[in-house]
Amino acid sequence: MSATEPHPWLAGALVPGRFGAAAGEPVRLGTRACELVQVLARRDGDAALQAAIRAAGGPDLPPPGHAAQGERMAALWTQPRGWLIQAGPDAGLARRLADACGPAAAVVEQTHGRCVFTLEGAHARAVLARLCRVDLHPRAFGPGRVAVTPLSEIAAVIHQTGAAPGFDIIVASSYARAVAGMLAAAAAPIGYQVGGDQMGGDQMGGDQMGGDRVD
Amino acid sequence: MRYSGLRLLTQAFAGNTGWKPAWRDTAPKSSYDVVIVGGGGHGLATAYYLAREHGITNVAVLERGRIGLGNTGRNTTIIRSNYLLPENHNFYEWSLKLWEGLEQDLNYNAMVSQRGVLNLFHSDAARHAAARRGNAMRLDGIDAELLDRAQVAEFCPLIDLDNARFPVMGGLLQRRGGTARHDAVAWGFARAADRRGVDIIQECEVQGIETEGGRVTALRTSRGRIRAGRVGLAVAGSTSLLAGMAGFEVPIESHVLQAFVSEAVKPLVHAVITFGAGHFYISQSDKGGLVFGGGLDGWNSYAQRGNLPAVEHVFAAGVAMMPALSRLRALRSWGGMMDMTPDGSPIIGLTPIQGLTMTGGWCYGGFKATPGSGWCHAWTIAKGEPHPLNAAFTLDRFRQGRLLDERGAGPFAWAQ
Amino acid sequence: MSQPFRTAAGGHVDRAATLEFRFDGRALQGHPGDTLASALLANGVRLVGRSFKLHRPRGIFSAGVEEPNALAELRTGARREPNTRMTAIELHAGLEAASQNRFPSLRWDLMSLVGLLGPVLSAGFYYKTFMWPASFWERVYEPRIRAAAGLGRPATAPDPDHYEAMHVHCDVLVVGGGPAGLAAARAAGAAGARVMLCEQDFLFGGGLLLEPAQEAWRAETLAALATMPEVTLLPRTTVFGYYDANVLGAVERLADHLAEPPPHTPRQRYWTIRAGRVVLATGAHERLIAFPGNDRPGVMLAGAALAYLRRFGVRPGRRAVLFANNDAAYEAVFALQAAGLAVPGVVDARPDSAGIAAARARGIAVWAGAEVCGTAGGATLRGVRVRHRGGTGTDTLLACDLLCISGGINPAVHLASQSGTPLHWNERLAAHVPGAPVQAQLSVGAAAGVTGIAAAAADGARAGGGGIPLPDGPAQDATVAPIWEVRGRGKAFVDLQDDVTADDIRLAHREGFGHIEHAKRYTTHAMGTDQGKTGGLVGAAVLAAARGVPVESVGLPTFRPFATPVTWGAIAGHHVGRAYAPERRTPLHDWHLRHAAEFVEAGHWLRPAYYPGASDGDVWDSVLREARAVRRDVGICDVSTLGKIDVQGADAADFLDRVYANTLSTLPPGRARYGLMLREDGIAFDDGTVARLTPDRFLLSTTTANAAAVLAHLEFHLQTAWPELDVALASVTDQWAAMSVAGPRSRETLAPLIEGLDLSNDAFPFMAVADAVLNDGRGEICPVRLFRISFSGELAYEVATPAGHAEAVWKAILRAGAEFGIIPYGTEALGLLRIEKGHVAGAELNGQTTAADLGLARLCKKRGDYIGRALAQRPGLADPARPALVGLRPLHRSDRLRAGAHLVLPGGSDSLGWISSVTRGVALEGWIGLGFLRGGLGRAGTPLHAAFPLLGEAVEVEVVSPHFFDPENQRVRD
Amino acid sequence: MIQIACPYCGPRDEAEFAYRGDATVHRPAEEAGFHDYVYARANPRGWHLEWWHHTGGCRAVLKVLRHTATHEVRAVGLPADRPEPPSA
Ligand SMILES: Cc1cc2nc3c(=O)[nH]c(=O)nc-3n(C[C@H](O)[C@H](O)[C@H](O)COP(=O)(O)OP(=O)(O)OC[C@H]3O[C@@H](n4cnc5c(N)ncnc54)[C@H](O)[C@@H]3O)c2cc1C
Ligand SMILES: NC(=O)c1ccc[n+]([C@@H]2O[C@H](COP(=O)([O-])OP(=O)(O)OC[C@H]3O[C@@H](n4cnc5c(N)ncnc54)[C@H](O)[C@@H]3O)[C@@H](O)[C@H]2O)c1
Ligand SMILES: Cc1cc2nc3c(=O)[nH]c(=O)nc-3n(C[C@H](O)[C@H](O)[C@H](O)COP(=O)(O)O)c2cc1C
Ligand SMILES: [Zn+2]
Repeated sequence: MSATEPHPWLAGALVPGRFGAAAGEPVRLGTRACELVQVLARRDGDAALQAAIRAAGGPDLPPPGHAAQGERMAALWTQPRGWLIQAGPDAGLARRLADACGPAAAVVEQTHGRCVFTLEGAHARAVLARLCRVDLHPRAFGPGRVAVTPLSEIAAVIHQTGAAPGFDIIVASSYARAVAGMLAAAAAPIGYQVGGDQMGGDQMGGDQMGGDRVD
Repeated sequence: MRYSGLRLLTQAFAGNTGWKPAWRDTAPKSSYDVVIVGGGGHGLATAYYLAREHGITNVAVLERGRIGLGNTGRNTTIIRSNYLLPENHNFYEWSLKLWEGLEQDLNYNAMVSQRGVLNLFHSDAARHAAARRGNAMRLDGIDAELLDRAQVAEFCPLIDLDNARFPVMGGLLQRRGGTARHDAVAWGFARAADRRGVDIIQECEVQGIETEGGRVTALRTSRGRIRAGRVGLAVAGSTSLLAGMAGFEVPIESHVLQAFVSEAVKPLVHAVITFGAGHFYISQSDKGGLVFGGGLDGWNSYAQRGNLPAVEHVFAAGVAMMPALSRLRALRSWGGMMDMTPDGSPIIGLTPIQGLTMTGGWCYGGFKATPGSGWCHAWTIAKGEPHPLNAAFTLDRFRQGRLLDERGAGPFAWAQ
Repeated sequence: MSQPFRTAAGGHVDRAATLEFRFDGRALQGHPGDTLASALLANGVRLVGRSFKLHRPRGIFSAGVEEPNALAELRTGARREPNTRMTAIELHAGLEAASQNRFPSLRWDLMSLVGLLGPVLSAGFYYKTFMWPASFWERVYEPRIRAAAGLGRPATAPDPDHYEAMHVHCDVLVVGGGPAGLAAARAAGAAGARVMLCEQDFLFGGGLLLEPAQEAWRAETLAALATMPEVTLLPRTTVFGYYDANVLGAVERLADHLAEPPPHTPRQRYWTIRAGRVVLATGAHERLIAFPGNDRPGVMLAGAALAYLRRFGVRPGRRAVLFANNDAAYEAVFALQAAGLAVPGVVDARPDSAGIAAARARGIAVWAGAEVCGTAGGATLRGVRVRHRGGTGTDTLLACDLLCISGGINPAVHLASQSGTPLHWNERLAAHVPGAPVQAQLSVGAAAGVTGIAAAAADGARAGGGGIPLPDGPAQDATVAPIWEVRGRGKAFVDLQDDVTADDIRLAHREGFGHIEHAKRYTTHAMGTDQGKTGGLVGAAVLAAARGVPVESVGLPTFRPFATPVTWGAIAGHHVGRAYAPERRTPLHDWHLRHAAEFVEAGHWLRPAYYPGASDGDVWDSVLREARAVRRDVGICDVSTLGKIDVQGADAADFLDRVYANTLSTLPPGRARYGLMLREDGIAFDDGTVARLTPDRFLLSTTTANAAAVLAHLEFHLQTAWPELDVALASVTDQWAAMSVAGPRSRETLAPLIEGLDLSNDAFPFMAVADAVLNDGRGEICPVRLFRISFSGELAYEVATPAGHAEAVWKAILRAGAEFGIIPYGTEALGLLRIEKGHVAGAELNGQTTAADLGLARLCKKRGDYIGRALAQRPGLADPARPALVGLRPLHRSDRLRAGAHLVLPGGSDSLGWISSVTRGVALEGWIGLGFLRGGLGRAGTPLHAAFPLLGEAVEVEVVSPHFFDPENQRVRD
Repeated sequence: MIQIACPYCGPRDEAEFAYRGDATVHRPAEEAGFHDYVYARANPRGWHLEWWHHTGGCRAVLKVLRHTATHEVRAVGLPADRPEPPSA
């Protein structure tokens, strides 16, 4: 998110440090600053949309359940003939895509409308299994895969970004605070690290849930 | 055989060997003046009131299985008349009045327990809706009280008034509401109807309805053909199927609703309490089990079982309303087939087929209607036209746009 | 001596460590590996509870989850838990347990006097009495019945522990970790499948735990399973329900074996398991035999006695008698004898068998073809009465303190049956076994009637794909010669927990309740916490005998979840407290918090209701202050929660004409219009504004509460009814923050901040829409979209900005408006202002009103189809007599109006309508309200009462136009 | 728990979907048809063609053939598909 501080909904919600169970390897929980644009192919617009994305440095638009990484942006399938295009912050993506697509697609800025959480580490899947109903086992899912599915009851896009494993979890901004709480609570029995390597001890900061604090 | 304390004692000393069947298990005759299809509470009550109020006793109740094992035997037993729309609260109030004298009337203890029904609300909007409802009831002479937080706390200390998400603002209480022992209602009506000469025929499934010139003449059943002057349908979740046999359509969908009972514990919840911020209601049976439920699973079903998502919602709402429930254990869950109408109100009255009447479309709430429905249905059968109490509950009100939508949820709750 | 009944060696308890615990306040000791029941038996405690109805003394009857008698209150205070089965409670240090359903003590229970009324308290007696006088039921009888019933006492404080949920998918779910389940899991795991193995016990092994000779195979198998990365072993995990599509629910007890859960550890975990295939290896439950006095403490299932001895190293008595009808049960008595118990006799219903011969060979006296017809003793067993079957001869008293009984075994078919699998009668076992499965499922081992460890393991291994080492061992002959009941004097129980006797079953039959489901409900047979696991079939058999039909034709009551009772909180999981429902916050939430807003919930959102000021005495002071600022100067309100839908496409205008009641295709770009949506049944659904940004792009707003429903409604129609339309829908609710800047000074406030847009009335008139830039003068340049729309009736602008800019824009406007006295206002003031203006909102759009009722009929298109048009014309909805929107004021201006009041003629009680919304006015004096009234404005001038009988109030009101304020709508256009 | 194999997303729990009822009725062109379209809905004990909206996922409205007594899902398609109930 450009201009002002990232994710005003999350101010104070995720405080750096290590929380939850102290033993074992924690998962790492964070957010990702990026631009997001929703593109929806309009009638007969599929080819033109694909061409526009490619011309803008994007990948071949991936099929359902998949993401694809292009030179300058990634595309995540989210709905029939609809994708979320993701690029680094301050890319001016929406304007560029709108210009490139013309009537081929509806181009809708969502940078401020979504919040991207990152979850990484050996136990990341175990954290997600507490919230997510789809099968994320390596035999069924993997890097480059996308699932559009609720996290608990909040609509989310789950994108496996790495084999470690690592996941991007994209939710509506207004729910970001609630999702931060859910992720923290789900990760507490395992232990989680927010931010860099500094150790925050066992105290709780912000209003993360699932630690000692009973919310 | 009349039941009394004395008879109980004398029988006890005689080793309880002198008791007679509560109702005769009869074989069908070839013809009846009136045949009621469905041996749930509504069908049995219809037969009883036909005999008692209208002197019509050449009556059979046909039940495909055993009586009382449909929704009558699987509901959460709440009785009340706290409805908003006058057509509804006047009907349910009449039903509640019948409940109030039912046991003496039937000589059967159905354990009608007027322990109070409290509906909580959590917002101004909900309080206003509750007030509108309570005032409507009071204007029609029905008891209702608006409780504030302190009164709610006193009425039921277990309620978490300060629920972190949906603090309680108050509640609408109907003290005359409560519960009744579901099975006993079926058995009591069966016994009382039987004593007035009604034939109760079990394991007799109606498989076809014969008509002649638009008039019902006979039923084809698993136990043979039975001629009938008049036929009343009281088959709840199976209404669409029976209407189909007679060749007309009803705006009813059959949905599954689950219910639950906890392990028995000492008295904990002394009234019927409903949560306003989620679908949940609870009471405690005299045996000690907490009987509770919530919303529909949300899809058509003829199976008497549901699935986990609805279970999760019910349990979460229960803990939200009463955090102490958390450590109790749920013992058993089951489902019932709800006859859902598009406006949430029942259909009691005539059908396009002459001589064929129906009572159905009970949605979540037909147990409390059992005596009232039977009474009105019997009237409609006997007189050939509805009583003023059920005059609004017509089948064609949807075509007419005369909807009785208490909640404003619109056609079929799942569409919301 | 501590633990006088503990053996010196053997079993799965760790004698090296001692655990202190308390039962009814008495300090006792046990070992790790014990259950509460085994530890009590080790200490010689035999009387552990009182029965449900008759308060008869009860002892430990089984060694597992099927226990009907030995129920305790566990822990204290907020963690108190009634009805826990002592036989399944893992002993931990400091465990506190208390017996229940007794007063004042277990040994001297006053309530046991009700036992004297025994014959009167027959099944269903309450249906026949307590009816006189009518008013006594609630006041006298019912409270006493309720107090006497119920077993333990529940906690009344909130649960201090927490719970979590887990979702999992697997190829093979194995339920039960006995020989069959272990073998199945190992074979499936070896084949590379993703396997889950759930075992409710804290140890894996099932029947293996009773066979020292099989310990090597058990250990080796567990070790092999532990090396398989795709095999998940879940001990202490009960699969409680088998649902559609091979989805099963399970609860894992993570901390019930500890005094309290360690930090960050949930007490229990609720698993939703989606399985490709399910192997049910749930074993079997031994069943009781009904005979007089079969409930006396000291009467125990034979398999349980063996379990106490072999698994727990506890002698369950000193002198043991066996009463059985099958050979498998003999193992128990042989083992007890070997452990030093006296065995004065074995009573077998059969004339002869291999077991009988083996017993005789061990020097045990056998009463063959005999039966136990009574028990002697007080609160514990002192002897049993034995007689020959069929004979009339006298009975013999055999002194003993332990009677092991076995009526055969019932395969644990609960889950199989729940999955839809039919049950078949198995003659050899005289029990039900699963038939052909309906879902991808298979029952193995004892659960399928395959008994004997080697056979069960082989059966399990086959189900898992085979190819693993198997245990060998003797075959087990579980064939029974059915004996269900021994008739005699005294109570013969078929349901120990609910005090249901064989006589009760016969009474039910005599009274016409002979169908199994009727008999169950009439007697409460099999309706206790154990759901009849040990006696259910016995009751059915007694019923069959009464009816004169074979047992199998009687059937069993339906098996339902929960296989064993499940903790309520486990299913609620994290959805408690704040997390009961997720919260939605606007990007300005923290600003509102810092400014002490009081929040109100709307469709998951938290919205500021008002901002209490330092000098405000009550809510109304704040609300009136905020509203006055808007009417007089300017105010700002966070309206980010309104739903926003971006609609694009060549057919967007056409589409909107179909979904809104009014015309939108004529809207020029750069303009907005009020829009009303109906449901297809003709009732008003939602309203909002529709702005046309470009010819083929619209932005809709919806009410906060209906945003999701409106989007779904649009998508549904687009995909199913009009797929040919070129329309794309995207929710942009979260992308855009929105704030309403309202009041006569709003233009002056905004103009200096806005670049690229002339805000003058001519350039940017009422209902105009345009994009611009807001420069806060401090270096923030924020993109904004301005809508000149008004809900308050004042000159107003809605300023939308990408949510990340919200706070900068909000603050810039506050600074710019400071000189005019700008203040933030919340939903309360918003409501006040809209009521004065006569705008309808949620209380009026309540799902029961039509466009005409709302006074919006003139908006609706006269031509062309749109959703709701056809059915709105039905006579009932088009009826002019329907209550229509009016304004209401108290005749005495100081009187208070209340929403929810009904409108009646003075002194009347016929409701002519109701009041939907009320407020105190700022433009008008006193209270005002909106309502619906039969006859509508036609009643202006007629005196009416607003009746609120709930509070005993009736206020005289006058009927006025709902547009109380500026009816010409001039101020919004200035 | 009913599992619906979304043609886009794969098998998903019923909890991800919003049920929308009878899929055999079609929004009529004529006014007279609206009563039946809204109120006269198939309610068979058996195979039922019904709408499930994948609101928790890809937002496609699916046409599902499901048995109302066994809850078995036999076919899942898009609105234009015409799955036939099994003859049995
Ligand atoms: C879980 C649940 C909770 C509920 N809670 C409440 C509550 O708290 N309060 C309340 O007021 N209501 C409640 N209800 C609703 C209430 O149970 C029903 O509305 C009411 O019991 C319906 O009674 P009935 O006699 O019409 O139906 P049923 O008792 O279902 O009787 C209909 C009978 O018709 C028989 N039948 C069907 N087809 C045929 C045929 N072809 N031939 C012969 N017989 C046939 C059936 O076998 C059945 O026995 C609840 C329902 C459920 C499922
Ligand atoms: N000697 C005895 O008394 C005795 C007792 C039990 C088993 N056995 C032997 O074992 C043979 C059978 O082996 P098996 O493996 O079929 O049965 P098993 O009884 O050995 O194992 C079944 C296991 O399933 C578990 N279980 C049952 N329901 C469950 C549920 N819903 N969730 C989780 N776990 C559940 C039980 O706790 C048990 O450990 C028997 O034939 C017998 O020879 C002997
Ligand atoms: C009000 C009420 C109380 C119940 N209490 C119990 C109970 O204490 N124990 C029990 O096992 N079942 C109880 N049940 C559930 C029944 O056993 C049974 O599951 C239910 O009537 C549905 O029938 P079915 O499961 O045979 O289909 C109760 C049911 C109702 C309606
Ligand atoms: Zn999908």
